[in-house]
Amino acid sequence: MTIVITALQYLGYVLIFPGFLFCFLAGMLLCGIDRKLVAKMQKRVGPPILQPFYDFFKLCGKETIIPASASKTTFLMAPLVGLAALVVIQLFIPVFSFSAFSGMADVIVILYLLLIPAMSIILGGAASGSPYAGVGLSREMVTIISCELPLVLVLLAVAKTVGSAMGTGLCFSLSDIAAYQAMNGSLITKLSMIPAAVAMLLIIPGETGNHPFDAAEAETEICEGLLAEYSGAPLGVFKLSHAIKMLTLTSLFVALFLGGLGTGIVALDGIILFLLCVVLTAVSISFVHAITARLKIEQIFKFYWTLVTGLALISLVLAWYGL
Amino acid sequence: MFKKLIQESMGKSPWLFHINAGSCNGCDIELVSVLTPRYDAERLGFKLAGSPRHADIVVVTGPVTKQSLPRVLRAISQVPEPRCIVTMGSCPQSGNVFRGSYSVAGPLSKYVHVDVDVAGCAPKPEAVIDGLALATQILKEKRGQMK
Amino acid sequence: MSSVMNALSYQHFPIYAIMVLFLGAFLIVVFGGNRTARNILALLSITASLAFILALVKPVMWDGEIIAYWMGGRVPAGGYAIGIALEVDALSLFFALLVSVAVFVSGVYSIQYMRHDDNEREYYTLFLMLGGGVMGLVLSGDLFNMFIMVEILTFAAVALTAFRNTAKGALEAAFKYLVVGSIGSTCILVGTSMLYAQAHTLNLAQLAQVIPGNLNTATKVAFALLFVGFGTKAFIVPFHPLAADAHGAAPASISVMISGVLTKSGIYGIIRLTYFLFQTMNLGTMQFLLVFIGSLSMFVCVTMALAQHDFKRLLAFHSISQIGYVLTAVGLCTALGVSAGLYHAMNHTLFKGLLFLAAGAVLHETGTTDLGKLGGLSKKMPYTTVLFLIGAFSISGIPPFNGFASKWMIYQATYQKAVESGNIGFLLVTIIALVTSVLTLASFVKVSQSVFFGQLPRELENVKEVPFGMRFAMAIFALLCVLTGLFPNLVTTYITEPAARAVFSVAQYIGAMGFDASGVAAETAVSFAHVGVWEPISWLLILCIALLSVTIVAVASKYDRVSQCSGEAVDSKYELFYGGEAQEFSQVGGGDLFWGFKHNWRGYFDVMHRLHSGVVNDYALWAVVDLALVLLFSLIVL
Amino acid sequence: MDLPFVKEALHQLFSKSSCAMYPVVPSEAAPNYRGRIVYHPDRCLGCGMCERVCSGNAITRTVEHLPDDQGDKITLTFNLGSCTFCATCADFCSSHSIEFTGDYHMVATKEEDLLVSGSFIKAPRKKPAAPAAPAKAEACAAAEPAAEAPKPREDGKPVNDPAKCVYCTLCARKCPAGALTVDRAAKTWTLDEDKCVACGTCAEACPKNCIIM
Repeated sequence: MTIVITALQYLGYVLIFPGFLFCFLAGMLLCGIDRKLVAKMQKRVGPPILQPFYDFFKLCGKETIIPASASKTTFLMAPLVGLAALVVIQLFIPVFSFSAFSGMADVIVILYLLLIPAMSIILGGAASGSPYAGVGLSREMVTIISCELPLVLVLLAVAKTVGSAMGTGLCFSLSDIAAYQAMNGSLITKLSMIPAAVAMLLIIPGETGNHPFDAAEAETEICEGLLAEYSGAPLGVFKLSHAIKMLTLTSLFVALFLGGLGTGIVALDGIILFLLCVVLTAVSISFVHAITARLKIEQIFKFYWTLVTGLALISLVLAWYGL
Repeated sequence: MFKKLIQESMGKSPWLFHINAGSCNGCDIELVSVLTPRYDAERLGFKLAGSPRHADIVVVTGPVTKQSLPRVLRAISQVPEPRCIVTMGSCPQSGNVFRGSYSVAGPLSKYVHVDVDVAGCAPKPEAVIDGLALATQILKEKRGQMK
Repeated sequence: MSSVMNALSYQHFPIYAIMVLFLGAFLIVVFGGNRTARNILALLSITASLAFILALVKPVMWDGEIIAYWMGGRVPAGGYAIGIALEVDALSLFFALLVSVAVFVSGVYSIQYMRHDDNEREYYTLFLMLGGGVMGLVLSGDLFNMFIMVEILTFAAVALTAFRNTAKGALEAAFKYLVVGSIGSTCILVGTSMLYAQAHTLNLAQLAQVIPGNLNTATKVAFALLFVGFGTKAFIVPFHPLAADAHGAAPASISVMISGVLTKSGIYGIIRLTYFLFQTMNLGTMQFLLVFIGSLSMFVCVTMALAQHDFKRLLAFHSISQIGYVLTAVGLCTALGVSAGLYHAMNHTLFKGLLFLAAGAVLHETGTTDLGKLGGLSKKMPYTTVLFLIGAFSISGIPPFNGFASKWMIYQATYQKAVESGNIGFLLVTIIALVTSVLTLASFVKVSQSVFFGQLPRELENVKEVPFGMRFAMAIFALLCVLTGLFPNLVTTYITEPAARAVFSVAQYIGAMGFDASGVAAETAVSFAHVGVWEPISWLLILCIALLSVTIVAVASKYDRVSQCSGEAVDSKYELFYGGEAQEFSQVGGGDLFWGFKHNWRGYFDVMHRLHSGVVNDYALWAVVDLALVLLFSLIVL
Repeated sequence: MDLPFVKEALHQLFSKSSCAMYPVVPSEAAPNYRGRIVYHPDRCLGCGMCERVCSGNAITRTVEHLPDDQGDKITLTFNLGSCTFCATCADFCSSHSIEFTGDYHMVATKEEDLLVSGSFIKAPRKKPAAPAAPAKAEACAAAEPAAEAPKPREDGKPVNDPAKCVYCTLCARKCPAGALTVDRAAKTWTLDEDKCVACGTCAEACPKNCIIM
């Protein structure tokens, strides 16, 4: 009996909070708020906040065309795998002190799990056989490479800071990081973590593929790149994945740097998390979107491997010497 | 209920795919100006899509030259149903000043069913918005007819 | 009766495992005229070898017994080992396990793969000799036998590299391999004889007892010679260009052997040399040497791989890159590090074998491995594509495949080492390892795009899926990749930890042979505490639930109601969206796929391009320079 | 790195949008905007000048002979779907019967919706030698000399054929030297011979081909 209840509880985690339903609603709202904010900053009215929902449902009602040169299974399954993988990552990220499954993976694992959605979109695009997807794939991959180095440095800096404070040397576990912050306040208050937090803020749009780091999906140049051949529901799932990715990365930021703000009540924590995600999205995605033009792919690479890596490196060195 | 939701959404997020079939760029500029802060079609859900596979509404400008005709038809055929074809400006409707040229294959309505014509040379952005709104209504009807 | 029982005692299994391979080679020369006989003989000998090794797992690995076997019962007399000895501890057995699995799968694959080649008899003879050579090397208990085996395997490998001598570059590759391989073998021979002159013994255990306390210039020189010699076998930087040529030219089943087995013999030699014979690994400088060379191999080779436009050459560079991981992890001299390194060595054998077999399958069906000429094979070869993707995900370290588990342990180990030693340099190694991993992913994305996805060239319209035998061989590797990735705890507990523990049990190693181990520090306390958290099974379970629910929702909302091309009818609706120009095939060049990355690194790539001249003289020079540097290093720091 | 829009983005976040909110707030076209064509058939002379000057071939003029000498029914159709809205027709229209309005809303689902047309009946021209009308014989006789086709002048200057002329004033407008004066009300056509340079523009411009050089 208890097993059944536990199973139902975990199923609830997966399906409702912080799983699918939360991801779907929060991610889509986040995406809508982002679009609204960008429009505001560009002196526009902007779409309604529910616009991503409309887009998603509309795409569900469209015909799905499979190109003759595509491999059908990969083409259709890739979006679903990507979506499922993203939701699982979201499950692994603690919501302040509440963590459904966060005891099962640490930050390095998260780093690698984040590659699965990216791989799913890459393979899906490649499976369509479109030459535009070929170009998009190359750019997507270079963007991933660009973001990887600074992200690694940020994660190592956090691990080192928490680890040396807890006396274990290093600490990769997300739940330990959350527990540490719950006791000692947010990590962002530490001097050594400020450059890392800034670097992380700059990494978020790159990882999600948002403007100006969206060379991989440049709709005006390479016809949305990897998504060029997708239509209908699979495209909608990719758009949904993109929205959830924004949520995932911002909540990863919250888990890494803004922990300890929770109240202990799960429902309230969820709302606080969402609000923090909105603020982070506003700063790191919308604001950056509004003030920049799209970068070329080699500029993206240069930007991440010089400026952002530099910031993260400063943070790591500061953390190393215990500041 | 889900069907209703889809149909409602269909009217709220039409994505455009713009085909320049030999246009002088006048209409193209006006179409882009629809998306500028002044007119901001995005608040109605309009968005320029990069690929015909993503589009709901195909906007054709230009007199449909012989070079572009197969590509135009190809791109239109790749738009998933339900779709709506809008001709923008006088050229695709009749050929306008290019009518009778050896290189013009238009008008477009000879080859595909055109849903909405937006006249003007080039049409005012408001007229484009009107035309797209009309196209969106047609789109919704078409969605309703789909099984 | 008792003699039969005695002969069946597992004490004899190591020599059986070696001898069945050599016996098979001999019998194939004699009776191999008939294809069926040849295949049966080859399969029998590789299966027998695998069975013998598997039978040894329980006593040696799990019970911790060290088998000391004196050939012909010639036990040491007067304190000096005269006879030929085999000594099998968990480390030897670990490598023997890799060898026997790789030989087995490669042999199964060869039956279909080599069907259309001439001289199949010679192929199997050389193949089994190569396998037997590596098996003998890792199970051998004395240094001179190791040299003999190195010679056997080197020449078998050279001959097999040139096996398809009608192919472009095969003879050239074999010649390069021969030249530099001979330099390496000579180094081992000279080093061995110098050690013999100093220690008056060739037995590994006895050398390990005698040498560490009595280091002099001669032994230091011998160390450098042996190190470079085994380095040549492992193809670590600066010997990596040879691997590229050799893999590119050799049949795929031999590439599996060279990359999965032969390089491991080099790693095994280096471990034996540094941890056992000289016991120098507790020196920070020795750790630096290994970690430095490892990191260099890791990074240089992955960037070289990114620039390749031949499937097998690309895999070859990755092979060395992964060996770099292994060497780095082993060089950390921590329990976690060695365990991680061995784990990665095992995974490398599995996934690189799988990838080479996939490359072979593509070559078998299309006749080319040029990335620029391939494309869109996923529709024609679906099984190969799936198997290749499993291999690609494994090597790129995508969870939950095995590459992730071992790489993740390597990151943990390097970072832990950095924290424990307070040396920020090890942190750099962690970062290099992580970046290398994502670059690996990038180059496999390139392969999957250029070979299996993308557009199908018209010349490849008639390509078919490979025969079942080849798919079966690949499936074995793929299954092992998935299993070792899903159960990292079981793998570490039952396979790599005993082997890693053996690395730190020098005293037992010496004692098992009957020598006095009192001068050697006893087994270091080995702690395998994992720093990180990763439960692949739970993850997979949650992923499955998530995927299931997504799929149910998707299917319920008519996600699968799609329109697709029916029959042969050509409809522009189902064609790709692009200009519709006359040429049917437009593809981003395989070599230049990651332009954005390479543009920023063009200085580096220019230098690399110039260094890898492809001239054998240069590579020989590199070998000599490397030898000189290691010599200098060992003279200074030892 | 140059980020010139940081301040603006922040400022605009909290300021009112510059959006015109078109469908909700109706929008007037700018003055002199050339939108939908309004055709006034009651003013039209049916000269066909507009049709000739139209670059987009948007104007079609159909003439329908009505039975019983009721005259001609002249229909002008303006296809907005072919129009460049250059207003040349309006410029050339001597009777101001073509008008461009500020109505830009030209959206249609059918091509027919984009047609603007109008027709009028032109009274039948009085036949010069109409035996059935003796009451007008004198008038005819008075006009008789003029009804003769005029001879070309020897000095190359234009001569008007009053029988054909509708006094549309186009020649006067076109005359680069200002030598022609046409009074529509009085139906007079006068040439200032001192000013005339005999360039032939009037003859080319004449929609009725009634000027002979």
